[in-house]
Amino acid sequence: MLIFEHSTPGRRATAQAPATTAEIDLPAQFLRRSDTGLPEVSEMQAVRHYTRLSQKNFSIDTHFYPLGSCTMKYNPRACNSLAMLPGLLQRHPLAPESHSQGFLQMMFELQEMLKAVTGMAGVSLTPMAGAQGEFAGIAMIRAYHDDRGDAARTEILVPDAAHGTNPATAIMCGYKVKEIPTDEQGDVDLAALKAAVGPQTAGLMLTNPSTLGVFERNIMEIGRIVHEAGGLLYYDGANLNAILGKVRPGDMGFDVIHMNLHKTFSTPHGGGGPGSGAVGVAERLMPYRPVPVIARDGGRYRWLTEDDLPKTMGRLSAFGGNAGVLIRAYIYMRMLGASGMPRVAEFATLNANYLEQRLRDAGFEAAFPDRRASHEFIITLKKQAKELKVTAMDFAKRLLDYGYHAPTTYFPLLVPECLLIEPTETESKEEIDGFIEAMIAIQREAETDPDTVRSAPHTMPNRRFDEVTAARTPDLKWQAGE
Amino acid sequence: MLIFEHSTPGRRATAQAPATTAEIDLPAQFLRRSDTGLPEVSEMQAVRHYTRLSQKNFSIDTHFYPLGSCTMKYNPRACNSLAMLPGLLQRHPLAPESHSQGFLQMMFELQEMLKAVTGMAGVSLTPMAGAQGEFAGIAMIRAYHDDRGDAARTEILVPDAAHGTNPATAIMCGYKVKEIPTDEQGDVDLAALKAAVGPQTAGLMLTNPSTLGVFERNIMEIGRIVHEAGGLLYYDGANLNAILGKVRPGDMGFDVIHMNLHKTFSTPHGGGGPGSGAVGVAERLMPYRPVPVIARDGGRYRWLTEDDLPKTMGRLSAFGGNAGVLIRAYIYMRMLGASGMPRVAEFATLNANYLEQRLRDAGFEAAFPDRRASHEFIITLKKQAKELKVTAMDFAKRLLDYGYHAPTTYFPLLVPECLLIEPTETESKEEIDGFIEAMIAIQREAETDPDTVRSAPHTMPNRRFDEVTAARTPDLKWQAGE
Amino acid sequence: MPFIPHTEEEVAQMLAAIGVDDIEALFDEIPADIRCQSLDDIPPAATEMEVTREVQQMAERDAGALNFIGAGAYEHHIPAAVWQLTTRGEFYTAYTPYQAEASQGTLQLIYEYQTMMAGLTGMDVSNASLYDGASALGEAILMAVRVHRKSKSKKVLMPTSVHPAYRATAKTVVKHQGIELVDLPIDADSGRVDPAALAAFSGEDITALVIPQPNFYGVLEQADELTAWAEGNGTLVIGLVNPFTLAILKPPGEWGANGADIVCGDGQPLGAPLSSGGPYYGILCCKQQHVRQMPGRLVGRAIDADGKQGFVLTLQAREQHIRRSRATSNICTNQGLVVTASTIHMALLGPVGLRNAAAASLANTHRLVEKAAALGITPRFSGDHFHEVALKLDQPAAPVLEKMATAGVLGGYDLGRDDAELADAILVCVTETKTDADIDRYIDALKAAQEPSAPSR
Amino acid sequence: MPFIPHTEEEVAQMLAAIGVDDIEALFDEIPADIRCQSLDDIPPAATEMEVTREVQQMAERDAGALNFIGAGAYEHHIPAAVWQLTTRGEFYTAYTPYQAEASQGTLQLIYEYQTMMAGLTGMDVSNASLYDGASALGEAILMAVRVHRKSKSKKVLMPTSVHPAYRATAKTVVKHQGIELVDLPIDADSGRVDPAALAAFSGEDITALVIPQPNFYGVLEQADELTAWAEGNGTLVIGLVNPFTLAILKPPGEWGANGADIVCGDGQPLGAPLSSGGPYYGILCCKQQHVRQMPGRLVGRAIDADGKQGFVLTLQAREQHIRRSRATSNICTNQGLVVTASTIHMALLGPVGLRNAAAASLANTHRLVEKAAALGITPRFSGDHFHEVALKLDQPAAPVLEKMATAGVLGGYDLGRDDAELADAILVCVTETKTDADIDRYIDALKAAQEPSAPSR
Ligand SMILES: Cc1ncc(COP(=O)(O)O)c(C=O)c1O
Ligand SMILES: Cc1ncc(COP(=O)(O)O)c(C=O)c1O
Repeated sequence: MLIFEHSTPGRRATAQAPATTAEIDLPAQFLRRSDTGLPEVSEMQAVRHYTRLSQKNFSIDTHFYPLGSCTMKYNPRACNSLAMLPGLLQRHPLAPESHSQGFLQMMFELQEMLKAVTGMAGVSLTPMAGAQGEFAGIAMIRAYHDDRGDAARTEILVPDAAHGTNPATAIMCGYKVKEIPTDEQGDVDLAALKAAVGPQTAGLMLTNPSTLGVFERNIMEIGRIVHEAGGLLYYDGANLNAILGKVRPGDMGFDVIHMNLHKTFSTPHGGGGPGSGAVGVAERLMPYRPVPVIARDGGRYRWLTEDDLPKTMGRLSAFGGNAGVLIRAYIYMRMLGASGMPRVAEFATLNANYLEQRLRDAGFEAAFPDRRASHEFIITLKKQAKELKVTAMDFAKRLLDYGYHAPTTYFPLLVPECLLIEPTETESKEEIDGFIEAMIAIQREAETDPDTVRSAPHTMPNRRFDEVTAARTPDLKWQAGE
Repeated sequence: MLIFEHSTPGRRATAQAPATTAEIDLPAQFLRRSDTGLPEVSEMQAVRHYTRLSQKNFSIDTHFYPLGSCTMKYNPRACNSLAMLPGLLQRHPLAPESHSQGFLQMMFELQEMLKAVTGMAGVSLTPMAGAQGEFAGIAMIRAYHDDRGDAARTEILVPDAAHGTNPATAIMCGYKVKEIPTDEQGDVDLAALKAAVGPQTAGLMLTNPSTLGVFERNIMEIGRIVHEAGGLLYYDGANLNAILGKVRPGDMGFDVIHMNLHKTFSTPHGGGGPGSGAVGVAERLMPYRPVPVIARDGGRYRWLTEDDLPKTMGRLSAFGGNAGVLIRAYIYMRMLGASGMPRVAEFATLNANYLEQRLRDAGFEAAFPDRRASHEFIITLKKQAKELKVTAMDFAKRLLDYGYHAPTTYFPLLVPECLLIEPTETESKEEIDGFIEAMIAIQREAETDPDTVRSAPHTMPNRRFDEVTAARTPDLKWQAGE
Repeated sequence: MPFIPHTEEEVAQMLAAIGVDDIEALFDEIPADIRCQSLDDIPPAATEMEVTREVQQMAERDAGALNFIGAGAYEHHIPAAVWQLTTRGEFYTAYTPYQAEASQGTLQLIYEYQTMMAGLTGMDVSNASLYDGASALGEAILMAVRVHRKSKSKKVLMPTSVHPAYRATAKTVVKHQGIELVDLPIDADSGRVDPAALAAFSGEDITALVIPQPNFYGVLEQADELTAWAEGNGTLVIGLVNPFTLAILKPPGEWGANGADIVCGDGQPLGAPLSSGGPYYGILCCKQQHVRQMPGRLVGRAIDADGKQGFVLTLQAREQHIRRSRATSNICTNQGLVVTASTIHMALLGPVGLRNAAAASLANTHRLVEKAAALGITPRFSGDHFHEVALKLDQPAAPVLEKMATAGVLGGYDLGRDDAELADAILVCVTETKTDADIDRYIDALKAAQEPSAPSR
Repeated sequence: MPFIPHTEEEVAQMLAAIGVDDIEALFDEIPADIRCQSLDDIPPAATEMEVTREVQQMAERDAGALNFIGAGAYEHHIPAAVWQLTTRGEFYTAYTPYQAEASQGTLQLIYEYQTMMAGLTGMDVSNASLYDGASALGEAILMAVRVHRKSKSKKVLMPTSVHPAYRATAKTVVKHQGIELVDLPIDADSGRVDPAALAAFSGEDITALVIPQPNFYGVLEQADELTAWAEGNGTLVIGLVNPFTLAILKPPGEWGANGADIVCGDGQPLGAPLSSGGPYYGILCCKQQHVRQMPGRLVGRAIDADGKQGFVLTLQAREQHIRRSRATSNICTNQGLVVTASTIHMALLGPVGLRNAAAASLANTHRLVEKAAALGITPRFSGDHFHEVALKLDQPAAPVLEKMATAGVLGGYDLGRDDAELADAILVCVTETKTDADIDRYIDALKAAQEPSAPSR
């Protein structure tokens, strides 16, 4: 039932409505005549409705969630309670610096920690998600070339395994996109890269480890090729969890990076956001950082704005980005400390390699059997699809019945019937072993009772949806009187 | 699975353990050698385990909960968030009065509001539940008689419909209990009462409205009888919700009362507690109130202790009772205000009478068909039990499958196969109508498919339990190595 | 090892299963010479207890002043239930609801949000959120250009009464795509768009006109007239609104004859705390016919294999994960959790609660203006205003605001920061959270701050 | 009408169904002459926003001081997860789990609690909680009298080293049942029970002996010796413990040859905030053979109709709702939610976390004692102490504490409040929450407060 279906006209069951007898003394032309359509429910009805709705979700707090490329790991509860302290929630973004030193200090220290762990020269915290970080990064590359009068660079190179945000971002920044193929072992095809670069190359966007779940071994060579052609190297930090504290993007030769703080630094995904896509830059891109940036002058902290960074690629939001998310990342990093950083990569990688090996032992086919898994890896179910007519999607849906969230399916696009599996470092061996057993059980079902798998899930609030009809005649809101 | 079954020896996945290298410099005789048996789990494992456990509960925030005598109404969320403000949580109970004025002011105002709404001369907030309030009240009655040298009073009168805590309390206070029968219409049997009182009577404990769901109409007469015999009148405030702001115990002639703040004043039941059983007294019992009590001297607030009330019945806890519960009640009362108090009784009563009438219209048998329902009422299923072999318990369990918590069953003891139903004022007509439909549907099932009802519930985490075996060989803790 | 559950024994078992000697071996594909040497600049691990105390102290440091700043972020009462429900693990720690069967909670909630936001703005369709109001304005402009294929100019009229940071952000977002944002000046007296300035563009190919309501100065634009102009000129209308005001103000869907084409704004006033500027969320609504050009996620109702109703992400072919370089935007992660809070907030306030809060804000603002008048301070602009107003002082605003802050009152936004001609003006916001005593305190602080400081002895 | 969902139309429908004209008619059985006339003394309704602001201000008024008071309520770090989980609606707003099938969450959690508490105390069985430590001591004494049928004296030895408020509460609880609480004096030097005083009772019919560990002065009692005496004298042992210390101290189940018979205490240090004294919870554990005399709820494992394991309230025949006047106690509502928090707290800390917190408290206390020694201030008692210690000043403690409080340091509990002979002694508690800087601040404040005040000019 929808909240609107609990609504009754004229209900006034609230301690939230301020009493007001004030007339609205505005000219009639400005005034609303129609209803807003908001529901009229009691506080308890709302609480009950949304509490029960919430229970229909899988989440990290309830389920193992091995969603490749998404880094669904534990979100420490202290990050939430501290970010929700009244003093932090009530600070206005335009409060004077005299009333902002506590907040600014945290943000400055966060910038410093992110610089240290990525090896970049400067950081700006303002992008509000990975994709906006990408935008900021590519716009900085553009500002850099433009600033040098290098106007011929019109292309961004993107490996075919890249996340969809990479090409979409390049387009938003006014570039053309050229795809670079992947070789058999999951590395960038060097020959193709060499053939593709040239004076038109503005830069290359790369995730490392890639979304194929392997570390790009030729990264130094790739950097050399792109740099020699005059392009810059962009690092998509979505997979930073795999290498945190083990190898730094700055040391791999990247000029500009974004970090998904909602992945590696464990701020919650919130059912779709908010995140943070903080960017880091090498020395030569420092002038182009998005504003604002936090600086320390003597013992005081202050914002740097367009006045301080006149060549900035610009502003990305009305204020300084998703402060509440940044505070959560700050607290998480402080709890990990220097020694905790490499542990993230180590145990994420251990879990992934263990899980991959055990699945292979059980007969599943790895997409890159000769490679080490990074923090994630790909299983291809093309054999199952062909021989048993049970697809990756069927496995994914059936896993829900076993109490495990599905891995990422059908991404990256170049591996057929793939499951991209990322257990993260915060999962225990016990939980991973349970997942392995479920996969084996489903394989057995696929062989003996394939219909059960094909028609899964069976235990969720809903069965599989008719998405085609839904998209053909979209029903995007409830209509009164339905 | 139990938390212990998630435990792995040697796990150290916590940001909670303070680093310490300190030696324990205490003599060996004092030191522990055995294990504590606490589980070793990661923070995420604990969060996931307890989040999932919680989802196995019915609660006000998820379900209609018409549990007679328990007043399961909406618990405003503001009461929780404000009671959890760091400044309130961090206040030590023995902090000096200079650092306690905010807290004391709230508690003083709560005392004043409770006095006003009950018509009593004084209030003490220290009892930690209804039963402890009863204890305080009966002990005050005893202190009063003792103080007057009236040592012959050895009996407390208790109607047979009374809650179990009433007789149990009288015994703890060193009294004998004499039961008074109820008449056909649900009132106290006056003739029996007259026969029972005498110089041995210390007092009478009464709930009004009684747990039979009706208002005791002869209350003034009862008071006269008991008072003339030299006894005092105790009011069990568990049903105060029914009459809040409509009639006050003080005006009904009660000498001492307790209030279940976790019922009428909406602090949550918490899966079994904590509650608060604040007591109110008439003038003559003022000297015997349990300490501490809060007083205002000029503009300052302070505790009254044994020094101020040398005849106090005593102390009931190490400090001043369940402060966090009291703060929640305070906030609730402030949001209701004077005008909100009678509304509670009005709409609780409206809901109960409507629900009773609709059930009667549907063929259910009311225990007291000639009476008004108070905020609750009793349906007896003795016909169903006899003719269909479907009991009140079967109905109760089957309601769970329909998404409604069961009403109170088999209490009070004198009505066979009874359901004591209390919808409370915060439930909407929509929810009540849904419950009525469920009852009708179950009645139909009882007639056509009784086994389904008898073997209910069918949709809960568990089916019905073998409680007899459980009590015969109690298994009260998990044993390592199970 | 905070948050890492492995015991030594388990690690040994896992390494044995993999067939390597130690964890380090799992990193053997990374070139040795670039391996990270040290992280000395990162402080050592702190326990939750230690960090808690530090952060509490930092939070307290910034707290305590009485805030009268608005300028794009508004202090409102948020019911306690809102964030207690929103931070339930099942909402807080879920991923984007791609697996519909395991995400009905979030999906249904977004569907309800879309319904509420469409109702509030009077538009046909709402998406599931963008990042914030400023970036949503950028996306709205890109969308307008995609929608209005007939218009070739890619010129968009941007009143200077639009929030300066919004203008800057929109420019950042659109500038690489050949779009020109043309300043549309305001009338210096009324504080709203100058009709004469607009008339100058009549007949020109203008892709879209942005109409802020209320505008940055808190002044109400003549939205009907502006929309009528656009309708006559073949120009799309992009409404930029504060959704809180829509309980009282005419919704953009009803402006002019046919309403705005696209509506954007910031959802912050509907349930997001000030929180130093974020997370808030961007609103984007449009007419039905434009929906396939919309950026961001959309939730639709669907039927499952049992014929049972439920909810799914729909029209995904617009999005980057399907359409890649031809997507309507690069947006992926949005501001879902804030939308969750906002939906619950709107349900708890309901139509009357929201209207009363808006009416109380309006009345409080009037009260402050009246009391300021007694000090000889009057509004800078003559246009009608909502709950924000520019006050004109007889001296530069910056030092006055500084003195007020020292006295614990954040007196407003210094309009001189963006426009030297307004250096004597303060933008003040008074919401329903302010009592009469608060307003008196404001007036006292303003009065004291205006007086020449006593010479220090 | 806050919280009341009825519309006028619904009220009319409901009244029509009942067959009355107005709601008032539903109260026609209440005698008219006693109907409530007015509630003028109750303030008018305030909105959530208004109450929020007021309560925030009251909370801030009491906040900010550095606390070194213990004396029965202890400041510890509580992981953020504890109360975020505990206040989930499904725990927070559930009733007592009488309907087992709809309450497996709470029931399993209590079973886990019983297991943890039995493990921590080294006892066979734990109940599901009593109100607090003080009232639990009263119930433990009543239980001992019921259990020890052979003993006719109903005399219970109560050391004067038991918390004074606990002694007062226990007396309130037991005094109506012919039970005599006999003071057992302590040795004025060591601060623990005087063995000679105990020996004086040898051979006498003593029903039970209470052993506090640590005692009120923070001093460790010689629990083994005391238990051995009781075992030799046919006297039951009631252990009164701070469960936090049991990570390090010998659990009562291991005292003497056979351990304590009954154990009580306050669960507050395991996850309950100070919160002005409550809600905390009372611990009650016992040997297996005494379980049917236990007061309070018990959860047991059970098998359902499908043979599946689950949990139920069990042995209910001990309780008032079944046994009425013959129940083991009148307790009904207990402190369930705090037990929920405490169980989660113990799971999050685990054995090592709890031990480290206790060890850090111990070490911090020693540090404070050392630094106080530099001021010439030494412990009042020579016995070993845990994380609480009585310091002896060279002047009355009350004014010193007052001055410290003015300086923002709550310096401890004035032992002169209960015992004039200790008017120069402060009971100080230092937990793991205190840093070296905090301890220095304590010492500085103490030093300043001890000095004679400068004469006021
Ligand atoms: C590889 C990769 N790149 C970029 C992104 C985009 O990040 P965001 O969703 O924060 O915009 C993602 C997120 O899903 C990703 O997995
Ligand atoms: C009628 C009645 N009296 C007394 C009590 C005891 O109150 P408490 O459970 O708070 O001790 C109850 C509670 O269930 C009750 O319903």
